[in-house]
Amino acid sequence: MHIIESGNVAAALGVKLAEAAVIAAYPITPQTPLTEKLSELVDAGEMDAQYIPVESEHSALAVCIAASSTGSRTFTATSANGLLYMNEQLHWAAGARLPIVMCVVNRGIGAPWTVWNDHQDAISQRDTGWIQLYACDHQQIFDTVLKAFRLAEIVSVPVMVCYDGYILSHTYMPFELSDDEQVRKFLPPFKPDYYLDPACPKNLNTVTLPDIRPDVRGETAPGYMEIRHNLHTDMRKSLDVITDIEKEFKDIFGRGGFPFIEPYRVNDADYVAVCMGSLSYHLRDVIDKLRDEGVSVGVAGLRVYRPFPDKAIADAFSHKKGLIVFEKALSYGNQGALFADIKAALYAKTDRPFVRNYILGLGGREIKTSELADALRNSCRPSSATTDRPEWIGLKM
Amino acid sequence: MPAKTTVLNLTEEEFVHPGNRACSGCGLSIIYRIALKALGRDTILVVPPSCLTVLQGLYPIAATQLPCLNVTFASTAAAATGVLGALRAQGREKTTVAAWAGDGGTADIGLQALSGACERGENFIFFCYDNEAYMNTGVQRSGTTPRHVLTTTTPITGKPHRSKDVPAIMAAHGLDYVATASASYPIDLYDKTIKAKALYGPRYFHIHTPCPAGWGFQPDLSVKIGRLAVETGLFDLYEIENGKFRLTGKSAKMLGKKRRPVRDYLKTQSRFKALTNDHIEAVQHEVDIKWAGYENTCQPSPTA
Amino acid sequence: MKKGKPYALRKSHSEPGPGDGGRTGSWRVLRPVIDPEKCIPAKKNKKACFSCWLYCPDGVVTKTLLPAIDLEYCKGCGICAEECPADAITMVEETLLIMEEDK
Amino acid sequence: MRDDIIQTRWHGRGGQGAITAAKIVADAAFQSGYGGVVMAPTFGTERRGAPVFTSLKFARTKIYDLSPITEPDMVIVLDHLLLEEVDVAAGLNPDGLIVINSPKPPEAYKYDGMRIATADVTNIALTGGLPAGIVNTGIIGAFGKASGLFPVDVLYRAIEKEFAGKNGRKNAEVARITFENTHVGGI
Repeated sequence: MHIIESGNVAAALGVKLAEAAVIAAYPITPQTPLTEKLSELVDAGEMDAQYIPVESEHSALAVCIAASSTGSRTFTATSANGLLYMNEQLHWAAGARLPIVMCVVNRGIGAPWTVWNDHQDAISQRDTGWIQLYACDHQQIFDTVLKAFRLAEIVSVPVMVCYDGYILSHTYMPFELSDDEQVRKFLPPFKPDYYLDPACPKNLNTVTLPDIRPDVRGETAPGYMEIRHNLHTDMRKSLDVITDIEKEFKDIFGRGGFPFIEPYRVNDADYVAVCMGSLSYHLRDVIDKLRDEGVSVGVAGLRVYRPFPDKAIADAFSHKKGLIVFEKALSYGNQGALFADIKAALYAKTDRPFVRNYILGLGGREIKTSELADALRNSCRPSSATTDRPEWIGLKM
Repeated sequence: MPAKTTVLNLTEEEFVHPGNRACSGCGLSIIYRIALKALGRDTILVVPPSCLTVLQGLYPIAATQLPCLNVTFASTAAAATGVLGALRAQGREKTTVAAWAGDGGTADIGLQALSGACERGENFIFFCYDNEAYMNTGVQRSGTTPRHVLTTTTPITGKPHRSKDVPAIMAAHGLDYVATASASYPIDLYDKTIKAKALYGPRYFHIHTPCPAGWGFQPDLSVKIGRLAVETGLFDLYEIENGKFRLTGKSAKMLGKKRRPVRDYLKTQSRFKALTNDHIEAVQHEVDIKWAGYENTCQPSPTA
Repeated sequence: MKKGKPYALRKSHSEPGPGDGGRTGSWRVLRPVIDPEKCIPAKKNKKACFSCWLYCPDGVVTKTLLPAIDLEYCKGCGICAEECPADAITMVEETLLIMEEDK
Repeated sequence: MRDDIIQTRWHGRGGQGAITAAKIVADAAFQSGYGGVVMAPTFGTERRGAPVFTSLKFARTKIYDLSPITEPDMVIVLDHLLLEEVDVAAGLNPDGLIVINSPKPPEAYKYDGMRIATADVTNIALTGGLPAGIVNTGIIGAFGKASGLFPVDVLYRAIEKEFAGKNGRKNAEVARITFENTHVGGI
């Protein structure tokens, strides 16, 4: 069944069908309608979940951390400064290996205040040990929420589902709402390997020494570094899990099929525009126009940012002539974080494309189709070379 | 009516393993051990960074025999909320959820989450063990450090500010049960915990917890010094039940009687070294006014 | 760590057990010694007093007619001696006792 | 950029229901076979009473460009007093259409080369039993008539679906009456 709803409602309906049992959230624009919808679903008895209206984002994630540790499927959502206020808890949730799912409705961060979209919030949290998935439209928001729970629970790593504030969160478009039976087939009930239980007392997240140490049975347990190494290796392994899940999802729902890179007219293109979120769809119209002009360019939407699908990127693009990376975030004083990551992914390839970087849309600055077309026309040339620093699009100074 | 709790009928079952890392003579160890006897096995604990984190044990060995979730400093009450949420979702509501935080984790960094959870009426017991400074990090002043006390961040002239009255803050949330207790009166703590356990909603304990290393006294005096705090009327044992204030135990018995001078307590610890005679007089004056208030509003205990 | 067999847990889950801090009896400078002639339950030969058991921070005293102290873990704080209403517990220098035991 | 997209812009005041109106039309468009439908409110901090607008674009195939409309084919104005505050015709394509809730005839408005349609939605809605100021369903009828894009029955069903119970029928009825009483001017 297709319905027309906002991106936030698409996310909420995904959470409902995933049967999250404990939901905690604190309102922040533009995430608010998502949590309003969830509280309404719970209040109306349409969803059997505990909705906990906490007093801060820090507490929202605390509730999820504790509820997940107690064995329940949990969900929260936030944006911008709310995500930053969670920072400590983000690291904690990942270190504790809890399969929490969180929607990050991407918004620029203060100061100065902005409520409009960019990706600085999520990108600035890239090293917290969370998996980051990006959606381009409402169907992907809904689908990615379901995939996120499945993924998180298989690899015991929390997952962020990121989608553009306002551009997707407040926009209405049709999407297919899957039925309970399909979802149940895809997403089995949450069965953690341990949950807080007086019948089997364990003490979670205790102080852990620099070195390894025997446990109560005399068996050598890991130390802090081994536990953190596990997180890293399990995140790398999750790349395979993402691929498997995407296939399973396609088999059941008939949608998707692009675990890491969603290409548009990329196969026969010399140059490829790369970006995350709704911008990759916006660029499709630009690509069509440039193709008509004879520019050999396609666009690739990156669906996974952490763990970084470096091999998929190297395989897909190393034989191209050039990559043009568009980013709504910046590692201040350096360059776009995605740009740096993509360059690193291609470094080992001898015959690699040039990589250029454009920063755009910060704080909701309008992204003009004509400006995207100009940037690509300028960059998609044999004479182009890899840049150190980004160029800015839409800057009025 | 159940038999009166005495040292003789208090359960011998222990919930904390020996050989843990608490300091010798630790006041927290006494109250933790006694209160867990009252909480019983069907309990989940939530603990932020504090001396208890160290007492709890280092990975992979735990000193506490109950399931316990270690959480970030500011999030204790919110985490307890999350445990409760999951227990409700799973129909495991009979399990008691108890949070244990120090004074910093309660009165300072943890206050926002605690206030929010109390406003939401979360069904937990929150124990604040108040050793009146950040002891786990090496005796820095906290929101409950008394005035003039020497700490490593008020090292020469002492803390210039008053302590905050956390039980009063909690009572202002309209809690059904707020109680104080002391490491020196374990049976009083045990009875109050048993009582609190039978109630529903947020319940708050503020427990005076002597700390030999942080307060500057020999470990064998922990119990004696806690007792002096009560006998001088500086720290009072009471309950606020449904808004009704009532002195309990030793404090109730002190109504209408002459109290020991506060000097007897203040001279036992090196942290009070910066107090001048004038300061001591002022502290005595404050205690006298507080107790004059009790004399006006509280009925002497029938057993006193 | 042993190669080959990975540890079952991939996260920090501690299990309850004694002696996390090691044999904390070694922290002791003074050892509590109970005089059965003075100890109230021992003297009366019935359950009584047990202040040492009640106040022991580490739970290393038994509630037996002559209370026993687990010296493996007793940290020697001396609260039991201080709180004993019959002055039945004396804190004795560990070194003296060890020298005596060695004789 | 794509010329197969029909672009409409809905002007109202915060709280007047322009978003709901556009959402209902979005649904009607989708039900009528427009596979690509995107309705995007103005984003930000608009408050009750302040002028707001909503973009609604639809096409036979999926729309990928979600950016706000700058060159609409049609503009719908929920409150004729807005005409004094907002340049509703901004960017409007030549031979575009402006639908206005107004008691005046289309001839009372002069927009060079634009088609004007008016309907006294405020009055029709009141007569139809809606609370004062509820014009966002009536205006759908006026839009339906003036644009000629959707049969009135499709709009009627979309309105009924949006509101629960009796309210749905009442609102849909107001839209039908407005449809019949919309005056479309010549160019």
